[in-house]
Amino acid sequence: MMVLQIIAFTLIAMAASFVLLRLVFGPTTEDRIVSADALALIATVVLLCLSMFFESSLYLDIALVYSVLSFVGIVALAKVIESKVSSAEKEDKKS
Amino acid sequence: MMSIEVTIENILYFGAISLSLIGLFGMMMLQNVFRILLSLVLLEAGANLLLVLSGVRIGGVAPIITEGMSAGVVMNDPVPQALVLTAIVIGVGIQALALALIFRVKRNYGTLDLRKIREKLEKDIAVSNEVSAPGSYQAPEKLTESTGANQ
Amino acid sequence: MIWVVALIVCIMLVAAVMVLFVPNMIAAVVATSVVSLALTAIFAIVKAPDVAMTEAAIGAGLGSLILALGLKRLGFNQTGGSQGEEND
Amino acid sequence: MTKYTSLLFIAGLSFLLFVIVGYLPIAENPMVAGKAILGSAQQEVGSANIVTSVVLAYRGLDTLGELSILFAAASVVGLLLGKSYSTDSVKTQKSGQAKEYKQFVVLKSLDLLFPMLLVVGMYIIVHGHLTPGGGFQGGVLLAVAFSMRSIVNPGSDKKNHYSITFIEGFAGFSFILIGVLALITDGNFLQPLLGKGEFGSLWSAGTLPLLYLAVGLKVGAELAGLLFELNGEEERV
Repeated sequence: MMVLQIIAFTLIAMAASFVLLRLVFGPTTEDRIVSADALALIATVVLLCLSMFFESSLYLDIALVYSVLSFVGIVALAKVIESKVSSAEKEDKKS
Repeated sequence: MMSIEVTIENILYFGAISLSLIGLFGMMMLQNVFRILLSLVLLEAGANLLLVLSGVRIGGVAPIITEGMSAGVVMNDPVPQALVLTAIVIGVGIQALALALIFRVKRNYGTLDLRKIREKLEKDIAVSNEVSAPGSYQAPEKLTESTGANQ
Repeated sequence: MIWVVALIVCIMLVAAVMVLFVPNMIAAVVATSVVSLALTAIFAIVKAPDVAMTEAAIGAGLGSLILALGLKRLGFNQTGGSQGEEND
Repeated sequence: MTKYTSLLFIAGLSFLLFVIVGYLPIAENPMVAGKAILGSAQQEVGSANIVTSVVLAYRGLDTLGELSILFAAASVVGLLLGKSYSTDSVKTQKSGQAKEYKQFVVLKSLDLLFPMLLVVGMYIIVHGHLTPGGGFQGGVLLAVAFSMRSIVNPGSDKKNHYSITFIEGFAGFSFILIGVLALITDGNFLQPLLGKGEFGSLWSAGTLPLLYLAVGLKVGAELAGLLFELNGEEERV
């Protein structure tokens, strides 16, 4: 069990650090939003792993709620980007 | 000289205090109103984390009674958790209220910079009191320039 | 376990510093939601599942939703980013 | 000058906080109230989740105060933003229908997500006294479920504000009504009634599930109204 825990958390840590690099140094806003989405997925996996290693099913509900609501937050942020694009189109038509 | 061990609790306390201080720094030093709201969110989160950490016990489990639980098991303190549960929900109400106030500020003054807002506010007060615009003790030259240009 | 906690605290602090100093405002809101994400994991690690679920629902979901609506309405999405990168 | 004063204040506060935490009994605090609650909650309240019994039974009056604070915040937001919200709803109605074809994928996936959000939200609310969760978290899920479609496509919402107001008032009234019934029959405000039931089953812990249902409906209606208000037209300068 201990070996499994170490392997799982090492893989998760590697994934999280790569995504974090893209979040901090991402040149465009879209990169950052996609990396936040990926981090939300990784956090869901972390919560599921914690539920496995604590041997308690109470933590599964947190992962459920988190995964559902992170989707909603990312959709709202994507709407901001989309209205940015549409307002750019409008200004192009004006000029 | 106190020696500090690196334990999970110490790392978490360090993170909580640093988060609160980062939020406080943002609230005191930044000039954009929206970013001050984001700093307020950080400060709130740090305070909540500090409060939850005060109820953690070594080897404690979650304060939920499950079926196969033995009698002598140690549980975390439920009272700070209930307090923080309340505080987070109130925090989102405060966040929405602050956002509504920021909308009104943007509609009335057209900017989110705190210095420009203060300048325009002082000018408005002076105009409504029918006196000449006052000189600020912080930047007198700049203020008189801007008011002179408008007259 | 201690390295996991250290990594999560690192992510949280990096995102918190990023909230204050990143020039783009949308990225600042994204970083706020990342702070909430790390807090959710920390609350789950210290065995406070109720608080973790509240933070997941309100901090990560509804908070970023409200802040994104605010961004849209305040016009930080305008082209050129001149308004969004107003000095701070 | 102000900047240096602020920096000095932050440095002093950080020093103070770190020193105070260094002297705290970390992870071994005495928990005077917590121990008493942990010892007697199972017999007195009968809820498996002890945080729920603290929130609704031992500190139920505080939860009522919190609900009133949330109500005050929501109504002040409505007061500040109400005008622009009511005028632009007719204007965007047509453009919203035209936009529907553009956002086909997002809207269809939200339609698929809607029943899932409702089921998860009701599950979280109803099982609040057995598993983590409860009225606040489930209420957020319900609010998001009902307001997400109008956030993605601002012209398409029907804006039935009346039913939201009705649900909110009804939930708040029933919360207070349960408390007053307990006051009449048992002598204490918000005392759990109806017997404890079998420990760990869905119908246990007296009136706590009903109270959490009221809290969930009220929080959901308030936050949905808040999201509708905030989702207005862009501020023109």
